[in-house]
Amino acid sequence: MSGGIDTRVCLAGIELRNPVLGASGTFGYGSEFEAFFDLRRIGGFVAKSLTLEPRWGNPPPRIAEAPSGMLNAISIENIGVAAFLEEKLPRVPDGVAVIASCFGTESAEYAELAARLSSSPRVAGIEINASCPHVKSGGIEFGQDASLLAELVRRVREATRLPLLVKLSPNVTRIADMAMTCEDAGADGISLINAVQAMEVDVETRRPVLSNILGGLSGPAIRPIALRMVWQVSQAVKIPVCGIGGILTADDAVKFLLCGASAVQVGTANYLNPLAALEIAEGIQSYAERHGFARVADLTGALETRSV
Amino acid sequence: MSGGIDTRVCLAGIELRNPVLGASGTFGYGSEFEAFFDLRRIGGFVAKSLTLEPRWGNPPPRIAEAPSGMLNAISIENIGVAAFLEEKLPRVPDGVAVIASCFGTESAEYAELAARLSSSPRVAGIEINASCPHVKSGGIEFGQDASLLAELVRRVREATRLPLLVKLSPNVTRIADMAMTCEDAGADGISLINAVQAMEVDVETRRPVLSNILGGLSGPAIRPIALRMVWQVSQAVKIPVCGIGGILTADDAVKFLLCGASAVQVGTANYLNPLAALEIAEGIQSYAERHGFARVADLTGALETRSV
Amino acid sequence: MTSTGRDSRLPSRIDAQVLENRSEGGNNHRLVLSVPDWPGAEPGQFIMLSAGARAAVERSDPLLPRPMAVYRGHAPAAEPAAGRVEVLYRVSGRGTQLISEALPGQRLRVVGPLGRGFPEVESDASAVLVGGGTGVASLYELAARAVARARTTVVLGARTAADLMGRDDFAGLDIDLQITTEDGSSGLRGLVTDALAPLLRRVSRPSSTTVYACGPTPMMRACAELAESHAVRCLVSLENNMACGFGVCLGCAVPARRGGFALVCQSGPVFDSNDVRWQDLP
Amino acid sequence: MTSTGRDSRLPSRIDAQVLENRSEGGNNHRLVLSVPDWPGAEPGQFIMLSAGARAAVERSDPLLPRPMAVYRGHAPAAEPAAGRVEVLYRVSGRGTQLISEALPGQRLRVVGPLGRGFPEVESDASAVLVGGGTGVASLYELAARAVARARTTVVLGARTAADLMGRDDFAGLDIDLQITTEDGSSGLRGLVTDALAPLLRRVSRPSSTTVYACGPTPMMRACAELAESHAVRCLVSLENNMACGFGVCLGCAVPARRGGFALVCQSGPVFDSNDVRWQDLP
Ligand SMILES: Cc1cc2nc3c(=O)[nH]c(=O)nc-3n(C[C@H](O)[C@H](O)[C@H](O)COP(=O)(O)OP(=O)(O)OC[C@H]3O[C@@H](n4cnc5c(N)ncnc54)[C@H](O)[C@@H]3O)c2cc1C
Ligand SMILES: Cc1cc2nc3c(=O)[nH]c(=O)nc-3n(C[C@H](O)[C@H](O)[C@H](O)COP(=O)(O)OP(=O)(O)OC[C@H]3O[C@@H](n4cnc5c(N)ncnc54)[C@H](O)[C@@H]3O)c2cc1C
Ligand SMILES: Cc1cc2nc3c(=O)[nH]c(=O)nc-3n(C[C@H](O)[C@H](O)[C@H](O)COP(=O)(O)O)c2cc1C
Ligand SMILES: Cc1cc2nc3c(=O)[nH]c(=O)nc-3n(C[C@H](O)[C@H](O)[C@H](O)COP(=O)(O)O)c2cc1C
Ligand code: FES
Ligand code: FES
Repeated sequence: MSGGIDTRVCLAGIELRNPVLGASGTFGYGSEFEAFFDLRRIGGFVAKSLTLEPRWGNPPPRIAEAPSGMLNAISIENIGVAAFLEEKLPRVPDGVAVIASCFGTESAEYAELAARLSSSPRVAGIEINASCPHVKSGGIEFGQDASLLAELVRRVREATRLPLLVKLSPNVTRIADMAMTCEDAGADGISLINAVQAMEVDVETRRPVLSNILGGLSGPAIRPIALRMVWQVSQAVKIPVCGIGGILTADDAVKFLLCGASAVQVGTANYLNPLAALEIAEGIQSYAERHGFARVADLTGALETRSV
Repeated sequence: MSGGIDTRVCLAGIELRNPVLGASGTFGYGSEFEAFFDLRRIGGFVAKSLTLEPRWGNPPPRIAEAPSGMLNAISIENIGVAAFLEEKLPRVPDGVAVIASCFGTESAEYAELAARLSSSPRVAGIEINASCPHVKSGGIEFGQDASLLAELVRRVREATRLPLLVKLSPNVTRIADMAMTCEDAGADGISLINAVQAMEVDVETRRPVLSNILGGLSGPAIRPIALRMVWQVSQAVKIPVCGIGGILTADDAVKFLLCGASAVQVGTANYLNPLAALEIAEGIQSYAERHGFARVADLTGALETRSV
Repeated sequence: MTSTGRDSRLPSRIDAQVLENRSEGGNNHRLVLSVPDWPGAEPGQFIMLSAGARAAVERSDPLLPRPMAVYRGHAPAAEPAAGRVEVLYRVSGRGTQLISEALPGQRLRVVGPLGRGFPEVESDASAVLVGGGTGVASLYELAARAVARARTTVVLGARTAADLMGRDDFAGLDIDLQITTEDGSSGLRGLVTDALAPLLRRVSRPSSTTVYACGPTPMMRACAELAESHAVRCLVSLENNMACGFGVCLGCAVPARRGGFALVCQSGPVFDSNDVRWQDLP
Repeated sequence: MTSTGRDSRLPSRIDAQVLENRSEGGNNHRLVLSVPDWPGAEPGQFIMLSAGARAAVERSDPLLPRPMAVYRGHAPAAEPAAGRVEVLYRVSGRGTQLISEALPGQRLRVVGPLGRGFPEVESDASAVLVGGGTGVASLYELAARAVARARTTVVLGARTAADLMGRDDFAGLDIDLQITTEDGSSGLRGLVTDALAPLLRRVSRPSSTTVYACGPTPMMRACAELAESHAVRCLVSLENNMACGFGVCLGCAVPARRGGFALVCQSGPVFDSNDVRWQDLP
């Protein structure tokens, strides 16, 4: 990506070499991709969501295929924040933006995670994974209830000075309201979307395919839904938006940028093609050059809408 | 479908020869399919949503392809209730259950539609299409607000004695709550899901693909989302559920029945294969026979869930 | 809109077998399908073509079938099993790419014949057929039938010689054939309208002359304007996005001069150019 | 879980070219890929295979690649361009159906080599390899290397003779080959365990004997139990659902005896049967 136009973007105060990040839960702790390419050639990545203690996930089966997508019910299996800081973070090469994703069942857990992660100069930002059911509210996800969400973002905001992204659940009636709630509560940016709640059944065994019954749908199937939400949120908030959902190619990523995203995260595509994030970053640059943009950052919001 | 097991099901008081209906907006007014097969071989169909007056839809482009799906923004183009009753309904052969779908911007319009439709003995039931933005509530869809929805269902309930289905929008936080609202307000059954709000962009022109910017995603892409919602709603209400969303094959339909649906509607699949509804009806029967069910109706809710 | 075509035959869904499917150079391909009992089609009618008999079931992306003109249809009354449908298509996206991968012997889903085609060319009239891009494929049957009844001129245009569709077939007809290419690699350098304009200037009896145009929207609009300025009737065959092809999705709507919309798959694809609200086409 | 295999080579993503792809009767197919610079693989390692170099981009359904054992890998040091990877696979669903349609010359996406394979067979030991169904494909390289170092017996099982994979290749090795089929159409009528049981009864030195099993879960579980009852070590190669194959989706987790889960794609696919919590496998 030497030569050519300026590919740098700024996402909620995080300077990125280019607008492509690996998405949480699909990019491990970064090192898994080093066999495939030099991580410094993409913007960076969001690490697998962390909890205070190490945590095992759901029993198998945890994944299934769906039309143009996949279902997963991993349930935030992770090594815990301590091992992340001590073992994983130091292995990431300098110059790669690492965003740490936090997950908990109460606001206080998120705040403690954010505080501990802020102690490391290698953490470029915090992403709140708001798709966790809040224990005290009978299984309602933080991201599905505006007042729970506001409280969560405020608590984390108090705990860290790092750039703070909130990753929204798409399983809501009005996504723009949720984003505005986060903005008001002090978030620096919005990441969206997380996987869409879904289910698959095996007609031969007459059982749900996933041990957890319900799972999250990701991949190209949800891209038109994600694009709609990114567009709606971009119209509603002033803070930057990071677009996620079904991005397989540079063209897909460009759609999110045009709809208002400042950067994108690549998820499921990494599984099919470990070089996906790199190829998307390079392809966005070519697109911008081919279409006469001076900087990749100028793609953000460049959608032309006819008068309707 | 002569011989073999009993394929009849009862949906909200409507007796169906088998559990397969054509979905509203994908089955025209029925007669379009007569070149392809005898309509009496499926359960029936839900006619294109009707408004009080004839109505043109959105300017083109109205449709686009999406991964394993399609987007549409037709916007309820229809011939109006009078022409439906006079010209279309009489052409449908006897023994085919015709469910009329109603659409309006105020509860009173829906109620008037229901009343007029109830005058015809050929209308087997009413389906409320609740995906219309309510004029007085600033564009919030009836199906996205529990109190608007309750009021709507109550008004229509008062206007008709026909079996009353409410077709829910999937663009909500808790679909089960919406279904319970309908049940409490007097609905006889729940149809779900309608298309998922979505968007597509053309990167060459940098414009939305649809003239309306936003559209509805249908087809296999949304099937796992629809299946999840049907399962959640079936757990939550006692009235019967009609499953809709991405059904292409008999196996797909069986999944919805296992998750609790009493019948299914086939939508986008009709476009690809005008014989889809018929083939699905026949395939469900074979499935039931192969798996030792005495009646197709016994498939409803036959999902086995492991203890979790 | 007034219907321009003759009554269409009843459509059916057919699992047709591929007899031939090969590139004709560039991105143009010729597909020959065996369709027993093919009822025949009027010039300008089309089929919806899926890239497999169980296309969407085995892999649901791309999902929708693609509308394709019946380039040549063959419905031998005596020997129904000998029915054939021929399609000329350009590989331009994911759907046509997939269709191009079908091997002889494989089965493809066909729904058709669909739509209302061109009205019969009046005897002793003059017919000027103008085809651009893939639009050429909608005109062959019309040309083949017109030639016996009317003075027939055919103008075929493309960006470059390699993109020209069906040229040799048209050349085999007893017609006045003119070629235009934008780069001058074959025939006249320019657009089809550069060939149409002088033809229309030479028309002696405008009332018994008809222009039949099929191609990209700007081309058809330009043909319609030219024809109108010479008081010549113009019929166009529109190539819209379609999901179903038989009138149930309402996706193919085209703005109609008399207000509202008309369905291209049902009232068309052939329309009188005066019935189309050209300024509102996307 | 304790790692059983040798250090794996670094994986890469390769657009491999199809040299051969043909049915071997029934649903069994053999795919030979040209993979220049193939680094070689240990017995038991696998690749993730997509049905096209731009598979998910051109058509995103089915979406996920499929894990496939490296049946035979060929990494000639002198001539890197001569690298070959051979895969034996059974067409059993949508992904393998699509792979079976790839024509010679076409490019398929390969990610690999992945996972940790079988540890080297100790010299003068006894090796009993048991393969059922598609599991047979994971054992050929192991058998080929074991034969020079140890007394090697291979039991291959299938439902019926036509389903047997790679039989002729195994027969070409200097091993004791036993076949079982459930319908008796070839070899012993019964399950692989019906052949394994008498073999284990005859074992004289249990401590230097190892069973290597790959196949359906119930088969591997039965092999593990049999081996345990004869105090013989058993290594299994698990065939789990996988999305990525290189440790980032956490989809391939298998319950571990010591608690929690192990990733089949990273700690496996080869495990000591004692490390697997068999009762919690789906
Ligand atoms: C009545 C009629 C007859 C036609 N006859 C021919 C023919 O004989 N030969 C030929 O090559 N082409 C013909 N076309 C055009 C042909 O259908 C499109 O070129 C084709 O659908 C493009 O598909 P794709 O997979 O190559 O493109 P993609 O890029 O995959 O298409 C993307 C999406 O756009 C839609 N789309 C794009 N362009 C068109 C279009 N012009 N019409 C309909 N849908 C479109 C597709 O349905 C799909 O949803 C005809 C169109 C119509 C309406
Ligand atoms: C390490 C390893 C090595 C393997 N080696 C071989 C081999 O050499 N030859 C061979 O024929 N098969 C092998 N398999 C099994 C093979 O991957 C599956 O049979 C194949 O994925 C099934 O795909 P399908 O498209 O035929 O089935 P589908 O029915 O399309 O699969 C449906 C879904 O289930 C998943 N799935 C179903 N069964 C399996 C399975 N057993 N493993 C992983 N995913 C599954 C698919 O990923 C897909 O998501 C191996 C599996 C593993 C894990
Ligand atoms: C297997 C899997 C695991 C995931 N784990 C996480 C996670 O731990 N935290 C999180 O915020 N999102 C997680 N996600 C969601 C992705 O980050 C992303 O939001 C979603 O998959 C949509 O993007 P995609 O379609 O590009 O995959 C996970 C997704 C998958 C498929
Ligand atoms: C082109 C199109 C038009 C539709 N029109 C209507 C409509 O008028 N009324 C309605 O209730 N649903 C309408 N629907 C929604 C379908 O009935 C169905 O709920 C949805 O498409 C999901 O099912 P499917 O995936 O099987 O298509 C329409 C869908 C499509 C694709
Ligand atoms: S293509 Fe569906 S109505 Fe015309
Ligand atoms: S297959 Fe993805 S972690 Fe093992």
